[in-house]
Amino acid sequence: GGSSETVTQETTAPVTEETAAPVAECITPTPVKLQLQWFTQAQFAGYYAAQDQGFYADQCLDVTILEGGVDIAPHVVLANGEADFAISWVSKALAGREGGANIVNIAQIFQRSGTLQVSFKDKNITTPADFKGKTIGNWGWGNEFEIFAALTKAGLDPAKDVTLVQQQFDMAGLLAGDIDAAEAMTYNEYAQVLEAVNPATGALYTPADFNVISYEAEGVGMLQDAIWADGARLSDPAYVDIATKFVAASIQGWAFCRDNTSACRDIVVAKGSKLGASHQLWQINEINKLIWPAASGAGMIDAAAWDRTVALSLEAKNLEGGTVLTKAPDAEAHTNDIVTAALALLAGMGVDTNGAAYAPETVTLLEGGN
Amino acid sequence: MTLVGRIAYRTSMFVLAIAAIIGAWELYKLIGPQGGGKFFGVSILPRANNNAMPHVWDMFSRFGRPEVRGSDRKIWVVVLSGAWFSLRLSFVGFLLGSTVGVGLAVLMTRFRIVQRGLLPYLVMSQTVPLIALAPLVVSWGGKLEIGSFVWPRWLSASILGMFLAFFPIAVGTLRGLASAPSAAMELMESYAASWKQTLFKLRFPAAVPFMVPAFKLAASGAVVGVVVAEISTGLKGGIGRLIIEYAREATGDPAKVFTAVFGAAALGLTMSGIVAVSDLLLMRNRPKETTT
Amino acid sequence: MRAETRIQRIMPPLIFGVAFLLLWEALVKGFNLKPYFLAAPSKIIEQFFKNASRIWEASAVSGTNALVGLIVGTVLGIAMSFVLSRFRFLGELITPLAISLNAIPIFVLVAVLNNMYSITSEIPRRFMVTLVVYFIVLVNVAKGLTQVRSTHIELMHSYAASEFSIMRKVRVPNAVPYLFTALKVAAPASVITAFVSEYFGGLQNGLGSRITNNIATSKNAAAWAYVFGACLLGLVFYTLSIILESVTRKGDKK
Amino acid sequence: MSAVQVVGTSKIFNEGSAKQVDAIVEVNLTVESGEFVSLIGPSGCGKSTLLRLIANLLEPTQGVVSVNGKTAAQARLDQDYGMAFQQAGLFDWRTVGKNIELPLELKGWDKTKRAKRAEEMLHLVKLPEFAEMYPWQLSGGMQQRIAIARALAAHPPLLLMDEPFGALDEMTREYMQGELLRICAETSTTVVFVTHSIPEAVYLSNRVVVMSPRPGRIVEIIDVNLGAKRTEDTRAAEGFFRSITAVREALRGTHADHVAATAIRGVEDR
Amino acid sequence: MSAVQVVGTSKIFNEGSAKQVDAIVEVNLTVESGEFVSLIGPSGCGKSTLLRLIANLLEPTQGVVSVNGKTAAQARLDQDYGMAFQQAGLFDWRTVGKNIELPLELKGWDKTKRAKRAEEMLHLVKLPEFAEMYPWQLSGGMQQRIAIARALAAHPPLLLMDEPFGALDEMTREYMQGELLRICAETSTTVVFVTHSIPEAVYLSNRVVVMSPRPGRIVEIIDVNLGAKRTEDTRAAEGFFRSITAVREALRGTHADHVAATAIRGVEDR
Ligand SMILES: Nc1ncnc2c1ncn2[C@@H]1O[C@H](COP(=O)(O)OP(=O)(O)OP(=O)(O)O)[C@@H](O)[C@H]1O
Ligand SMILES: Nc1ncnc2c1ncn2[C@@H]1O[C@H](COP(=O)(O)OP(=O)(O)OP(=O)(O)O)[C@@H](O)[C@H]1O
Ligand SMILES: [Mg+2]
Ligand SMILES: [Mg+2]
Repeated sequence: GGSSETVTQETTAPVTEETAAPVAECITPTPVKLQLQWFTQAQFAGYYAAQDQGFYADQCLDVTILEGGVDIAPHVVLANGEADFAISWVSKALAGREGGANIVNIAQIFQRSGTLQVSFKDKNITTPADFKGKTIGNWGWGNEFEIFAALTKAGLDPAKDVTLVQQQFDMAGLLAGDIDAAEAMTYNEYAQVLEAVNPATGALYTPADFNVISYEAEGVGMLQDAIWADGARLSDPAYVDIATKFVAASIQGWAFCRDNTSACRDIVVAKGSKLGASHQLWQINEINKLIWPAASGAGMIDAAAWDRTVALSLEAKNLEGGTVLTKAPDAEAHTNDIVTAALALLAGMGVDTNGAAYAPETVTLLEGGN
Repeated sequence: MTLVGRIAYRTSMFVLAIAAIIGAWELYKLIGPQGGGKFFGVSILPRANNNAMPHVWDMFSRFGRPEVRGSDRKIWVVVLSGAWFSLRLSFVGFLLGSTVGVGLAVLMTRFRIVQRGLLPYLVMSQTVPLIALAPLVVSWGGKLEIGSFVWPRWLSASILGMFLAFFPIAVGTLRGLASAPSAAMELMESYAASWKQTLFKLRFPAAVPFMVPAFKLAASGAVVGVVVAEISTGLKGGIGRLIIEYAREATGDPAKVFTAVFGAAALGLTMSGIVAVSDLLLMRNRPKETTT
Repeated sequence: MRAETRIQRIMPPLIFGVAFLLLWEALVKGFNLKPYFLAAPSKIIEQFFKNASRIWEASAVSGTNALVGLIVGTVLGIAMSFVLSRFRFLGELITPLAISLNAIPIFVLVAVLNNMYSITSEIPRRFMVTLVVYFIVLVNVAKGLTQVRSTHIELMHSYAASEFSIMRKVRVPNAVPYLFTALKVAAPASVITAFVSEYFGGLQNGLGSRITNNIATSKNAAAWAYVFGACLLGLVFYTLSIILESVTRKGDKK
Repeated sequence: MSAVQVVGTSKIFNEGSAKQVDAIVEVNLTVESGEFVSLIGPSGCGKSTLLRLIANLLEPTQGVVSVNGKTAAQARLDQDYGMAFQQAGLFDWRTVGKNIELPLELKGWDKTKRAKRAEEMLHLVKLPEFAEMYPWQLSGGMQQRIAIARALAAHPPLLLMDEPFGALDEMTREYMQGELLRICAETSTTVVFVTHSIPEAVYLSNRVVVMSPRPGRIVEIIDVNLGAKRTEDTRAAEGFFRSITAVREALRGTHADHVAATAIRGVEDR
Repeated sequence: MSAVQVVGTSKIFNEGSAKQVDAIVEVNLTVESGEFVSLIGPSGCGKSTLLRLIANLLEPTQGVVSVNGKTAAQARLDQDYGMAFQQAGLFDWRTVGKNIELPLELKGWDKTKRAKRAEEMLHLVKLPEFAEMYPWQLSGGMQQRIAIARALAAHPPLLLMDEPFGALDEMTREYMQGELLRICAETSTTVVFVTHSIPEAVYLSNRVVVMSPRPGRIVEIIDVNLGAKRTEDTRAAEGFFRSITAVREALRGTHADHVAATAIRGVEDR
C-alpha cells in the first residue's frame, strides 16, 4: 500500500486527497472500462490475469473488459467516451487520431511485431520480393499495413504486382492452395496451420512444411498492441492517476503471465475463449516473446520503433495508392510519462518489469487447437 | 386436415427435405472432385474434401462434443443458448422494423409527395452496409440515456435487425395498401370515410396478401441484421458471435463452424415459423382457391 | 389519373435529398463531429469526385456480381415459384429449406462457400447474391401465384384449362405486381449482398473491401464516398425495376 | 329544398383520347325531398354514372350537382346518403354481420348499438342466420341483399340504389320492394333508384326518368300517379298499367333498332 | 343419350361444422340433348350450386352427375360445355376482346381465327367498338354481355348459364334471348339456364325446373308446350301465360311465408 502512495506523489500532476489515499483504504473501486480490439484470447491474457488475480483491485480499480468485434474500432470507442482505455495497434490508432480521435499511446505493451507471411515450401517465397506475381493473403481491416510496407520496400506496387486477397477468419485459403502466402500472427493463425492435418501424411503440419517471413525481421515491423488513453482527459490528474494504476496493474498481469503460462491459459479459457487450451498456451508463449524481454521496462515506447512505425505509415502505399497516415502525428500522440510512473510503482512492489531472464517454453500443439 | 395433422405433415416433409440434402451432400462428397472442378479456369464445382465439406456425421457428432477441450459444456447447449439469445434480439428488431416499415408505408400512401421524395432514399439506405452503420448505432446508443432508460448494448443489435427488416415491409405494405379494389374504395368514399378509417377498414385488410411475404422477408432480415450486429459490435452471447468465433477455427475443426451455421438456420426458421402461423391466422377467412 | 410532369416527379426526391444532406452537414458542423465518427457530406462528395475512377472500377466489380446474382436469382426464384405452385409436394419440401438457408447470414455462407470453391473466386459472391434474390422473388411470386380470385380459377376449370394454362392466363398476370414488389426489394439487396460478401475474404477489388479498407484507416469520408457509390448502384438497379414495371403494366387500373 | 339537383351535367371518360366515351350529356334533373325517382334506360346509357355523380364519386366534366342544397362533395362528407352499388362489393375479410356494421362503425356507433342494428337489418333481408358467415359463402342474391342491408343500416336521408334487386327472385324482390317503400315512408327518405324492370320502376316511383342510349340523355320523365301508399293491389291498378306502357314507349322510342318490335303489349314480357 | 343426368345428388357445405349449409338435397334431373331447361327458385336455393355440380366445379357430397354419358369430370376435361357465371368474372388485365378470346386460346385456336370470332361475338352482344377497352371501363350490363360472349364464343354443345341476363335492360334482354335461341337452334346446343324471371324461363325453355328454398329440392318440373320455334308472337300466345301461371304457382307454393300474396294475377309484376 505504502509504495503506491509514494509513486502517485511522484507524478507531475498535482495530487488530490482522494487519489493519494492508500490502496488499502480503497472503499469504492473506481470503475474502468477497457476496450479490446478482438475476441477473448491469450493476446489479452495480461489484462484478464490482472483482473483475475486482483491486481486491478489492488489498485482500487474495478475493471470491465469489453471484447472487440470485427467492426469495433477501439480508438472510436475510446474517443466516444464509452471506454476509459483501449488496446489498439499503433498505426491503426494513429490513423484514427488523424481522423480526429484524440487518443494517446500511454504504454506500448508489445515491443515487437508478431506478423508473419506464411507459405508452403514449394512456393519458394522467402523474401517480400518473391511476392511478385503471387496471390498474397492479408487480414484486411487495417491489419495489413506491414504487407504494404514490405511491398513498398521491395519496390512492388500492391495494385499491380501482386493479387491481394483478404483471408477469411481461418487459414483454409492457404491450405487449399488458393493463397500463395498468407498473413499470420505468430501467436494465432500460424498455430492454426500447425494444428491442421496434412492430408498427405495424415499427421499435423510441421514448421518444416512452410517458409515464414517475419516482418519484424524484414525491418518493416510496426508497433502493435498498445494501451491508449483519452487525450482530452489526460489533463485531468484524477484520470492520469487512474491511468497510471491501470497500466501498472496491467503490466503486473503480463508479468504474471510470463511466469505462470498455464495458469494464465486457464484464466483465458475460463473467460470464454473459444480456441482451445493448447492453442491458448501456444498463444501466451508467443505473446510473451513479443513483450519480453523488455530492456527499458515493459510498456515503454521505444522511440526508434515508434519512428519506424510512423515512417512506414507515411510511406507504404496501399491498394488505392494511399498511405495509412498523410502527415506525421504530433508529439502528443504518445507519452512515456504514465508508463514510467507505473513502472516505478511496480518496482516498489517488487515486480520484475524487464524479464531479462525470460526464456520461452516449447508448446506442443494438438489437432484443432483443442 | 386437422391442425395437428398438418403440423405433423409439415414436420415430416421438413425431415424428408433435410434427408434429401444430406444425401445430396454425401453423394457429392463421394463423386465430386476433391480439389474442385474448373472449367475455363473458373471453379464451377465445389471441393469435396473434408475441410471444405465435412461429413454430415462429423458435423452432427460435433454437436455432442464439448465446445472446447476440457469444458463440460456440449456444443449443442452453447449453440442453443446462443440461438435463443439472438432470437430475442431478432424478435425485437422484427417488431421495431414492422412498426417503422408499416409506418413509412402508411405515410407514403397518405402523402404522395413523401413517397416520391422518400422511396428512393429508402432504397439507397438498404445499400448502406451495416458495417458502416454499426459503429454509429453502437456509439449513439451508448450516449443515449432518456430518463431512467439506459440504452442496453443489445438494443443496438436489434436496431440493426430493424434496419434490414423495415424495408421489405415498407415496400410490400406500400404495394398492398394500393391494391384495394377500386369498387371498395368507392364504397368507402361514399361513406365519406376518413382517410384513417379507409386505411384500417379497407386498405390494411386488402394489403394482407402483400404484407405476408414482406413479413417473411423481414423475419429473416431481422435475423441477419442481428447476427451481423453481434459480429461487428462484439456483442457476446448470440449465435452471430459463435459463428465468427467458430469460423476462426475452421482451419483445424471445420465441422465446428457448421454447428453454429445450423443454429443460425434454425433461428431463421423459427422466426419465419412465427410469421407463417400469423399468415394462417390472418388468411383463414379468405376465400380459398378451388382445388378441383 | 392526371399525368405528372417530369418536374413534379423529380422535384420531391431532389428536395428531399438536398434537405437531408444539409441537415447532415449541419449536424456534423453543429456538434463538431469528428471525421473518425461521422464525415460531413461535403467531405464525402469531395472524396467521391476525387476517387471517382476508383469508385467506378470497384462498382463495376461489385455491380457485376450483383447483376449476375440478381438475374440468376430472379430467374431461379420465378422458376421455383412455378414449380412450387404446381407441385405442392415440392413446395412443402423446399420452402422451409429455402427459409433456413436464407436465414443464415450472408457472409457466413460466403465463408463456407469460399472454402468450397476458392477464396480467389467471384462465384461464392454471385452465388450469395443469387440466393438472397432468389428467396425474395420466391416468397413474393409464390404468393402472387396463389392469391388469385376463385371466380377466375373456377372459370378456367370450366374450360378444362390445364394447370399450365391457368398458370399462364391467370396466375402469372396476377403475380406480376408481386414480382415487381420483389424486385424493388431485391435490387438494393443484391447490391448490399454483393459487397457484404466481400467483407470477410476474397479478392480486394470491389466496393466492400474498399469500404472496410477506408474505415479501418479512419478515412471515413472516403469510405462513405464508396458507400455513396454503392447507393447509386442500388438506385440504378431499383430504377431499372421500376422502368420494367411501368413497361409491363400498361393496361392496369389506375 | 330539393334533395338532388343536377344541372347541365355531362360526363366524358378518357376525354380527348381515342377511347373517349361520352357517358352522359347535358343532364338536368331535380329530385324533391321525400321523392322516389327511378332511372331506367338501356345498358351502358349512363345510369350508374349519373348515380356516381350525385354521390360525388365522380366529378362532372361539365355542370353542377348539388345535394340537399349543398355541393355534392359536402353532402358526401356529411354522409347525407347511403349507396347500394351494382356489384355487391362486400369485404371478403369481414363476416356478413360486420359488413353491415361497416357504415355504422364509420359513423362511430358503439358496439352494441351496431350489433343490434345489424341484426335488425339481417332480419329485414331475411338472412338472420348468416351473420357469422363470410360473403363468399353466400349466393349471389344473398350477397346483394347484404349490400342492401348495408346501405339501409344507417337510415340515410338519401338513398342511391343501383339495380339493388337485380339478382333476386320475384318473391324476394316483391318483399324487398315493399320493405323499401315502408322504410322510406317511415323515415321520409329520398331515393334515386336504378332498375331495368319497368314494373318495378313504376311500382316504386313517383317519377320514372327514361334515358337514351349512349351518350345518355334524359328523354322523358314520366309521372306515376298511384298515390303515396302502394300496396299489393297497386300492381293490379289501372294507372299502373298505363304508366308501364308510357315508360315502355318512351324506352322503345330510344331504341332505333327496335322499331319493328311490337309496340304495346298487354303483358310484361320478361 | 341425355346431355345431363343428376342422380340423387346432394351438396352440403362445411359439413359437420356449426356453419353447415345444406345447399341442395337429393336432386334428380335429366336434361335431354338439345333441350333448353331453366332453373328457377328463391335466392339461395342452390341453383348456382347445381350448375356448378354439373360443371364439375364442385364435387357432390352425395349422388352422381354425368354429362354426355361421361362423368362430369371427364366432360369438363373434354370441354363439353361453356359457362356464364353469375358474376361476370372478367380479367382486369385483358382487354374486352382478349377476354372473349380466352376460351379460344385455351382450345388452341390460331390468332386470326380467334380475333375473327371475338369480333363476331362483340357484334352479337352489340359492343363492337369496345374491343380495345378494359372491363372496368364498361357498365355492369356491358360486362355481363361480354361474359355471355365469352361463354358462347367456342360454340360448346352444352351451355350452363347463371342469370346471364340479370343486369340487362328489357330490350337488350329480349334481343339477347332471341339470339340465344337462334344460336342454340342452329347448333342444337343443350342449355341449362338459371333465371329469376318467370317469363324469361318460360319463353326460352322446354322445361322449367322449380326449386324450393334452402335446402334446395326440385318441387316441380313444368313442361312448356310452345313449340320448337319461339318468336315475338310467342310472348302473346295463350300457352305462354298458362305456363307462366303454372311456374308462379309452383314457386309461390314453396314460399310458406307468402301464402297471403295474391295467387294468380294477369300481369307480370316486376
Ligand atoms: N362456398 C360456400 N361455402 C358455404 N356455403 C355456400 C358456399 N357456396 C354456396 N353456399 C351456400 O349454398 C346455398 C346455395 O347457394 P347458391 O349460390 O347455389 O344459391 P342460388 O340458388 O344460386 O342463389 P341466388 O339466386 O341468390 O344466386 C346458399 O345458402 C349459400 O350460402
Ligand atoms: N371508368 C370508366 N372509364 C371509361 N368509360 C367508362 C367508365 N365507367 C363507365 N364508362 C362508360 O360510360 C358509359 C356509361 O356507363 P354506366 O356504367 O353509367 O352505364 P349504366 O347505365 O349503368 O349501364 P348498365 O345498365 O349496363 O349498368 C359506358 O359506355 C361505359 O363504358
Ligand atoms: Mg350500371
Ligand atoms: Mg346463384
